[in-house]
Amino acid sequence: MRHVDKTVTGLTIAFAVLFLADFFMAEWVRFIGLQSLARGAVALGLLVLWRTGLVSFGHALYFGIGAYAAAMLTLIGYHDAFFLVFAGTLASGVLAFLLGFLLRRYRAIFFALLNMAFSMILYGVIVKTEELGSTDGFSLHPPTFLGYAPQGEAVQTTLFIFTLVFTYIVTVGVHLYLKTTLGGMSMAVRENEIRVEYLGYSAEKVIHVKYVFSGLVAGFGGAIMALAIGQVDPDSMANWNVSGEFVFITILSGIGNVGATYIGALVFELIRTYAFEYAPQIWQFILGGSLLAIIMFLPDGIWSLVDRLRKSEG
Amino acid sequence: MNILKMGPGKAGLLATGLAAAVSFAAPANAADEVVMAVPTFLTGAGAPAFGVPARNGAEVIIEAINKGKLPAPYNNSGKGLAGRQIKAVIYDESGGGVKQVAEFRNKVQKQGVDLFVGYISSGTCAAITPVAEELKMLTIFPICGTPRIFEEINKTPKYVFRTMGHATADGVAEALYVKANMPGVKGYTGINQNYAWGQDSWRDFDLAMKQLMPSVPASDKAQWPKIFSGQYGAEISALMLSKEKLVHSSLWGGDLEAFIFQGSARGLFRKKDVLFSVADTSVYRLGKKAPFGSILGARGPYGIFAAGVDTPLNNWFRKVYIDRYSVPPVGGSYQAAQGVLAAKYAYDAAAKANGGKFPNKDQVIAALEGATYQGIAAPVHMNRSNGHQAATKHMIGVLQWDKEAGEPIMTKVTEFGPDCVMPPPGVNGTEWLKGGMKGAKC
Amino acid sequence: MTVVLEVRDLQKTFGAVVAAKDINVTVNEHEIIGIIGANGAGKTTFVNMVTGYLKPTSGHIEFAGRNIMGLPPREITTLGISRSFQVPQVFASESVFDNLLMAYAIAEVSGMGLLSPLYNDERAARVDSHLDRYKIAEYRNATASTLPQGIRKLLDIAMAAVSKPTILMLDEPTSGISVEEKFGLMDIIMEALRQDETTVLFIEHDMEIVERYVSRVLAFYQGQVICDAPTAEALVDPGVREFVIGEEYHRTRTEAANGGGDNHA
Amino acid sequence: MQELIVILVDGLVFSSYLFMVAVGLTVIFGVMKILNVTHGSFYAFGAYMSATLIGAYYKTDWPEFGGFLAIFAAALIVGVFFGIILERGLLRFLYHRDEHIIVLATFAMFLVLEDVLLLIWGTDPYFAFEPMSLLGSVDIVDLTFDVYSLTLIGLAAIVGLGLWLGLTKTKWGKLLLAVIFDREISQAMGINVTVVFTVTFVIGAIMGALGGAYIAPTISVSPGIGVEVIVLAFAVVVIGGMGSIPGAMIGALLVGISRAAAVHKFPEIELFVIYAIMAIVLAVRPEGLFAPAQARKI
Repeated sequence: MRHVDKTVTGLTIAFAVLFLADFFMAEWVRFIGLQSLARGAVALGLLVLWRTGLVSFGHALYFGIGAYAAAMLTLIGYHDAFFLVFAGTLASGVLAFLLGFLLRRYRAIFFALLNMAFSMILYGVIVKTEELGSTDGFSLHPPTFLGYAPQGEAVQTTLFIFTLVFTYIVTVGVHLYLKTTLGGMSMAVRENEIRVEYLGYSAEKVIHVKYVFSGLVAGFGGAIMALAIGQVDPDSMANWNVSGEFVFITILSGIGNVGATYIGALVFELIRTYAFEYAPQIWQFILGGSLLAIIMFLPDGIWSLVDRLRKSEG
Repeated sequence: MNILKMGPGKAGLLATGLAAAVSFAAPANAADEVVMAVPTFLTGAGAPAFGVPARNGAEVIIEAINKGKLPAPYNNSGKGLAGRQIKAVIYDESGGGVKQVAEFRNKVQKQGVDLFVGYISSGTCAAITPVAEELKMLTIFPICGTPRIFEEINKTPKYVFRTMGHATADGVAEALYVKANMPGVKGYTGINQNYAWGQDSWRDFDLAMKQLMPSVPASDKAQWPKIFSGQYGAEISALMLSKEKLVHSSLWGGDLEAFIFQGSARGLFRKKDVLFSVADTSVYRLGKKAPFGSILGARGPYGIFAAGVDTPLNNWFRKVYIDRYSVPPVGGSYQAAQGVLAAKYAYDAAAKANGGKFPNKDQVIAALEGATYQGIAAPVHMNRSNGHQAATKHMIGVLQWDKEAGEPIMTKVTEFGPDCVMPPPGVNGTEWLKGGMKGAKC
Repeated sequence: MTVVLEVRDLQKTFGAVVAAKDINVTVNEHEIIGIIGANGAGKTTFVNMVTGYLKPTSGHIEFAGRNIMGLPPREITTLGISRSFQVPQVFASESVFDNLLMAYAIAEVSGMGLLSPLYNDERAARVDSHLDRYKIAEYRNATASTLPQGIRKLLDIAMAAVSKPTILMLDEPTSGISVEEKFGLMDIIMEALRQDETTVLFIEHDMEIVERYVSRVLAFYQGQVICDAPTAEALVDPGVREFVIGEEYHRTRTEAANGGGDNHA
Repeated sequence: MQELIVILVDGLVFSSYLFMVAVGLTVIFGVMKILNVTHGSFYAFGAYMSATLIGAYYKTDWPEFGGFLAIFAAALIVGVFFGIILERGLLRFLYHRDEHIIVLATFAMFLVLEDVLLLIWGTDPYFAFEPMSLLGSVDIVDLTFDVYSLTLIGLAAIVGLGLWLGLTKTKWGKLLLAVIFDREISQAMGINVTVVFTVTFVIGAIMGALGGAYIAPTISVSPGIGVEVIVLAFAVVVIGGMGSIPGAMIGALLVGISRAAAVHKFPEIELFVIYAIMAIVLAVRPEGLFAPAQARKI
């Protein structure tokens, strides 16, 4: 703590390397990278919840709100990425703040499922809204960046840098936050709510804060995803299995380190991409099998590999 | 886990390493091949109704192209696309638009695909269109219903083509058929899946009916079952209790088949006249359980409607297909084959214009724009949306059982010309419908 | 003597079951009070009501001049009444140090202060001195779930005492502790609390402990206080002997009369 | 009046369908506290197996009504086979893990089984309408209903009653209730929780498979049918109170009848009915309508 924070150093190096690599990366790698950053951000929110002992099977709700809020703003003529992502993040945050008053009363599987119920209501609303293309969704124009309007590949290059900068800020922010008293209360609430109450703080308030935070980053991820793909649709953004994928990534990553969520998201994308390419008939089999293997043999996620490595070194 | 001891930041390094590792996997395709990606539903509910028949149709035609065995009018065009063999990359369209966009980029940037012939769902096509244009990738949609592709998403396409009519044509042909054959109809209701295709189908049929038969009211209780629900007991009751005799339905696949089983058991098809816009996907499979006497469409001159078309190409296609897959080709098979033929036509025509040399992408596109080429069962006119959207004739009829042949056949078939059911070039389908279908040549 | 806690006509019913009835208790500053009674007599219900875990059906609880009835535990804790538990409530998978660090942090900061780092050297020093006072420094880095029962009880009480409460209520501090350890444990607790000048109410079954540490006894029977008197008096009260002590206390001890006086501040 | 009766009948049929789809899930959750996503696979495998056996049966010239036996045989085969394989081969290694991890493991298993299903049966749909045709139709308030769908009401009633009686009146059921109430104490009392878990999981799997097997004759047995019932079953179980059999019944009735009313009165909102009920019930009664008693831990 008094020394240099290794995680912050590592994140800074990694993001700097990715920043430079942006100009050399194959397009499809950058695209996978963008998606991994977007999904990783959602997993980061879930990580914070998970440390509090809560799992949500409905965070596609906030992912979807973030994506749709950003996409709908393009329909009325706003194209600036800063504004769209800010608006998407905020919209999700506001919804999480409101629903938080209800959800903070719930724990365990009820928390997980109530989230799912809300996400399915959003799904239903989108499907029912023909103006938004129902299940087809709709596409977005490429974003502009404070007046700069890139064309062609430059859109993705710029978006990648944009995303990198913001995910860096968010991730380092989360890392530092987890070391504050409020951040540390995640552990306290997970371990013993009664004790937290009798130490003089409200466990529900702690949960509410974490919930709003997880909603904010999920909305951020959704908005980024909408810009990266250039398309929103309910099946890819608000359906229950999308929520399942986020939990999948969180498990894959482990909750040991904030940076791990992006690695988890990347590994997830790679498994899916290669399964799709080499085994198009049984890609679900491979995806499910990988998840099972992680659960059985790497119970603390990919990050535990790093821990093991470090132990064997030291 | 000790909250005071966060791990070091190797996360990023690991990520960078992984990214670097995969980015070196460069595409390796032979120079004398054309890599054709063929996305279609291989899993999920879309597979049996559309995806697999489409794959089969594409496979039959690709194999024949590679061997140079296509009958007339393609019998003298040599092997492959302008002499190069097609390397087909068939993959799954499941998972929604976002995932398919990601996969599209992978195929283009990682696997070095030369062109796409595929996509069935309107949602995927809508999602793919902007990306295909951005990546300048020749993409032929053989199926996809939604008119929005070239009416909203990209009004001036350069790289994206669709080789069959869109959903507006279905609604118009159906309404025209009702007007001609059921003049006494007093009202109509519907049962459509509660998703984009179902909503579009009902809207277009409803708009066309309001123009063609303005005095016939639509029910305000059209049914909207959730897609893939499979349970239609209450909906069937509601339909049977409704006063409207005509029922419009764009159900397909498993939902359609379940609806037919449950409806037949309750006499729905005896009591109501049901108009199915895409039921050809299931007629052969249902055999004697099909709802005979119902009105059927196949989104054009495909599947069961093409059964009697006596041309060398069609006869050959049906024979090879049936020999190979033991079932007759349905709409999806025809449409996918028609999409692949567009590539065949365009590459060959472009090579010819290029003095016999293998054409570049722009030459292929130029050859296909505005062209008329021979589909399996009918000519395809690429004369809408700057020559990127096809118009074909459309057919509606009544399904009956042919005792002698022992198979279902279409009777009382009406043919509608391409300019009768498709909005004229440059006109938005919905506005065309609302404006009284001006310029239709029927 | 200053009155710190005044309970009047406290009542709690669960459906048809009366868990507490007509409870009237006045607690003075610096008192050490033992709460005795058979299982199910209403002792823990009483503690639960005062500390806000259970909402009384009716009555009045006045603490430091204000009515605290119906407030949630966290507010009552903030006002100055803490408690420990019969089953220790600790952060089981964390170290003893981290348990106390969190307790200190919650006691020390609020509002935006929550966003200051959990760990700082000054706070760590306070945690370590607290560990010393409760004689658990040797377990500093042990995970709470691995601690022996007695140490876990100490940790539980130490966490409750972090905020230097005006009143600390201990729910059976010696239950589950071997006879040999009991007095040592109580000595540690009472010495630490004496330094903080904390008023203590504790639930106890062991009359030897009661005699030794307590100046006044509240005896519960069927949800009611049947005796509220100085220890020596209470232990010879016929009602208490019949309904509370029963077979628990067979021996007669001549020195019983001046039990808890030694530890009185 | 006619409409009201029709809504009631439609509602009862759909409720019975929901109950059959959900009951296996609630049995497993009630005893093992596992939210079993693989339930969707049991349903799908039950349906495919049923369609296959019915198809094979009607190729013989055995008595027509024997086709019904094929349905139950399919449920038994699928339930016992997958129940044992999954519980012994996978889940028992995860009992000490977090409940969410177990949900994810069953989700993973579901993905795997989706493709296994395709590998075995391919993408072409299977039809097994013979049992449905066999029973014909009947008129109620001048409206024709098919008898097969109506028998679903009877089946749901029998299954519900049977499970309820089995739980409350038999020795085995009482053991189960003990395990439900407190796993550790049951273990300490000498109840073999391992066996109880395996048997429960197999029963739950049979119930899931039976749902699919019995529905098979009314639908097109095709890819993707499993995924549809998962969310449906979750919703019913959550509404009724997770782990409660009467709860599943009430939840199914509530959703089924509301949905039938929506279809007849406001078809536009059909899509929302189930989630709206779920959200409302959870907001008012977080543990569902019939939450089973829990042992207090503190």
